[in-house]
Amino acid sequence: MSAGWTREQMAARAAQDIPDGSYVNLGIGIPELVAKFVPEGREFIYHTENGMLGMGPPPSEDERDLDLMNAGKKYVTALPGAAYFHHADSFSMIRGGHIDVCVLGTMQVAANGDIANWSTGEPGAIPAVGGAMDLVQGVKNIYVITQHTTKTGEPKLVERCSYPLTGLGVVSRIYTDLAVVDVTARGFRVIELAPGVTFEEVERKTGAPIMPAE
Amino acid sequence: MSAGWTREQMAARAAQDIPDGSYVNLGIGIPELVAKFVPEGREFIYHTENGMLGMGPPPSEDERDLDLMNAGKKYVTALPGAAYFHHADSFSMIRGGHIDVCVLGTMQVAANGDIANWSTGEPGAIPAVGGAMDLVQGVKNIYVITQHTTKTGEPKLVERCSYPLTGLGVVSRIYTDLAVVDVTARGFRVIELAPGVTFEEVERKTGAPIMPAE
Amino acid sequence: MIDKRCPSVAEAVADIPDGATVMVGGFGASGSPIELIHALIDHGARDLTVINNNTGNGEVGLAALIGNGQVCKMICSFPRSSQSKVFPELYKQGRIELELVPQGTLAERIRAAGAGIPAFYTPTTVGTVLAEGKEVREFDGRPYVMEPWLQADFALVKCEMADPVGNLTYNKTARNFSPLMCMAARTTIVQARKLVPAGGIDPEHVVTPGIFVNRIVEVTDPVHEDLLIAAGRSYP
Amino acid sequence: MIDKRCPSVAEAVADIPDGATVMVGGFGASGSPIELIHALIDHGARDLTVINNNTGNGEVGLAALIGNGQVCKMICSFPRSSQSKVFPELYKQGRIELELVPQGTLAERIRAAGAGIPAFYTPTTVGTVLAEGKEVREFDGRPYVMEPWLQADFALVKCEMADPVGNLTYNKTARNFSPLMCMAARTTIVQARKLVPAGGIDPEHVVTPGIFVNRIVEVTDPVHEDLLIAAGRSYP
Repeated sequence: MSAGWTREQMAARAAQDIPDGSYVNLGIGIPELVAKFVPEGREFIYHTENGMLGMGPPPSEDERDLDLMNAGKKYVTALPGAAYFHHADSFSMIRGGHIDVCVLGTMQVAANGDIANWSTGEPGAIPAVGGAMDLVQGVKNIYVITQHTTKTGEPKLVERCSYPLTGLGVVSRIYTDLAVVDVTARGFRVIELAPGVTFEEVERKTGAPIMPAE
Repeated sequence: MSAGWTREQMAARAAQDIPDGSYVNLGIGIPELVAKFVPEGREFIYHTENGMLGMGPPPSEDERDLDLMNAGKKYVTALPGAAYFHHADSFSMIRGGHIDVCVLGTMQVAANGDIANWSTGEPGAIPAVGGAMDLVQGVKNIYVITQHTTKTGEPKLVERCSYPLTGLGVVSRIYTDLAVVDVTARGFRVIELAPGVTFEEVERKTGAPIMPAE
Repeated sequence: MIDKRCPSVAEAVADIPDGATVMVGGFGASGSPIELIHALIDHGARDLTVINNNTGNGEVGLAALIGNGQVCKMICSFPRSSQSKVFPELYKQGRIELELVPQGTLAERIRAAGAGIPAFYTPTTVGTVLAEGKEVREFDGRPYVMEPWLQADFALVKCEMADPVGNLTYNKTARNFSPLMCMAARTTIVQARKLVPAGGIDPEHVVTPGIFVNRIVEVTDPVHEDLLIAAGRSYP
Repeated sequence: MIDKRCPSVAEAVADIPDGATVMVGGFGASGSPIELIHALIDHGARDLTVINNNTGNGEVGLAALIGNGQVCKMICSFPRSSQSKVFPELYKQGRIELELVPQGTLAERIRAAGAGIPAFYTPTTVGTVLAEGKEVREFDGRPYVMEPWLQADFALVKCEMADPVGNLTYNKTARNFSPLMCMAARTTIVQARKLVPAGGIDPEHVVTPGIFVNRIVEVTDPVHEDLLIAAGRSYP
């Protein structure tokens, strides 16, 4: 069994698909790594839900401003050309279709593009949704970065999500440690395999029918 | 027949009823004169629909800024503490009930508080509504300043408006050249007569039942 | 670096097709993007639906665009003024359509388009002829009218300062509808009195964030409608 | 001159009654009006419904208000975080109610209240459990959920600069929900790091116009939630 792509490689692979000049919102976790792998000659402008465009990398200890954080509540910086705005304007950018790409982590993605990444639905668990449902409905292209399976080996790419949905039919592309997978009108289709990974391995670890690359 | 109040006196009388610190929007015409008669010891903050709070008096020729005008498209000034904002924020102030008083001119006011001040409804006339319908629905207190009758002697205070309505049941007080009139649950009631004007004259010139001052 | 600058007003408007819906910033003369409008006259696109608070004044700017026969429909709140002759004449001849929208509803419908809100409820126009044919619904016992968003293909906007990323500031009450129109149009074209480098506008002072802007043309000494009219000018 | 200054945080919150609905600005620690919240703890009003994006962290600020048993219901988008223990415990014990609202819908519902819009349609939550029981309606073939405005009796907000008229600026991403909450509350109470005279804020740079503000208290050296938590502090 191959190791497939690392977290960094998954992020780098996703970055390849984002055009120059895109307005990008990165989810917490592996998606955040995309910012480290912007291809040569391209520039992305980062949006954070809590009211900023032009977000830059984390600050050094002494340039830290306690009032300058991202939606993950981590300290960040502002690049030249940045802008601050309030939450209604920030989500107008999201809901109004002004953000080009959102890269999200997930618990499950279904073959019809449904995504479940906000709640396990366990009784007693405290539900917390944040901006996830706004992002999946509003952003033009929803990309997902995720391990192909859970830690216990369960597929995360499934026929139907068993967890409560975040949004219906919204995901267009998935970057896993094993492959790049498109959500097509006829279901999952591999468009690229990680080095050393076979289509059969991907198929075995996917919880829904999946088509090979053409 | 008495001369009643002049335009200036009507405006000054209206100004008496506006509490200190009020946020005020003044319509075009006689209402604009209210700003000249702010009672001693009071301050009003003027809102103009086209995006400004803290509007000041007209500028001298050499302090004129072509980009600083009011909703009547007249040049104005900005007082210390002024703020500029866009049209959606400006009408949020109106629709959201943040403006305390709006003083408007009118063609007709009805005994139930209906107002008609935007269109004669003549066929072929070009309709133009501006912010009138937003103001009458949104501002907390709608005051009207108007001559008691038209130039041809027709009553402007009527049982039912014959012109197309601007808003229903919104006017609370009317300042005419003859009297100050409240719109009550039981119809018009005079609360003050202009010097030398009799209740009978007011009654004769009003197109609906009207009650005398108590 | 991302750079949305465009070399001329002519190039900035060159792809506006016949039949487009075009939002035009400004309230009366204040904030009217005269140079962009005149470029649109030179360009010649026809059958335009134009959204503006008014219908222009004199025979320059928006009034000239209408007078040149390029506009088939106006969506506005106040289509007449002491100095507007062009629209009223065409309207009386039945040669131009009018959708009359109260000013606050016009602003909110434009914002809604930019914010991805397809419809909302407002108390404005309840019980009036302007509510005829519209859905009325009660909330907490008070009636409200449902209004749809108002989208556009293009917005033409005048601003004070711009950076190459598209961040904008405005001058005083010339701001009016422009920030909303930037949000609502598929392609937003801006004329800026002053172009500054990225970082030249304090991020706290940005009124329109660059995400809402597609093209920026520097017009350092813009003409003002009021002065053109006072000088008796017409266009073309 | 109009002067909305108030001598102390204690006096500023003194009339908040039991059962009030209170919006609290801030996103996580950023922009949280800690001094006003602590004054509300001292004041002791109970059975509060609190609207904030989160539920506080550690045992200071909003978390301390909740921990002190003063809050019967939270309306928020994200009620847990690595450092939030107080709300989760009470919630699991069934001692506090939760209304979960997606972040963008929360912002828009607050804005709607301030703007006099009783309801609007949004694509957010369509097809999810959070849309259950809500009206769904199609516009142009796409389904949207109807959401009502979200009003409040009071808003507690932290800003950077204020003038006596109530014009406000904010600091960076500490802005977040605060300008919206100022619009939506019947009484808006602000703590300002710096008070300047009227005219001390450029009218072009005002983020919250004074009309949305009722009381201003200067708190020149506000504590920051992150630093209090790092220092292991609790309140009271």
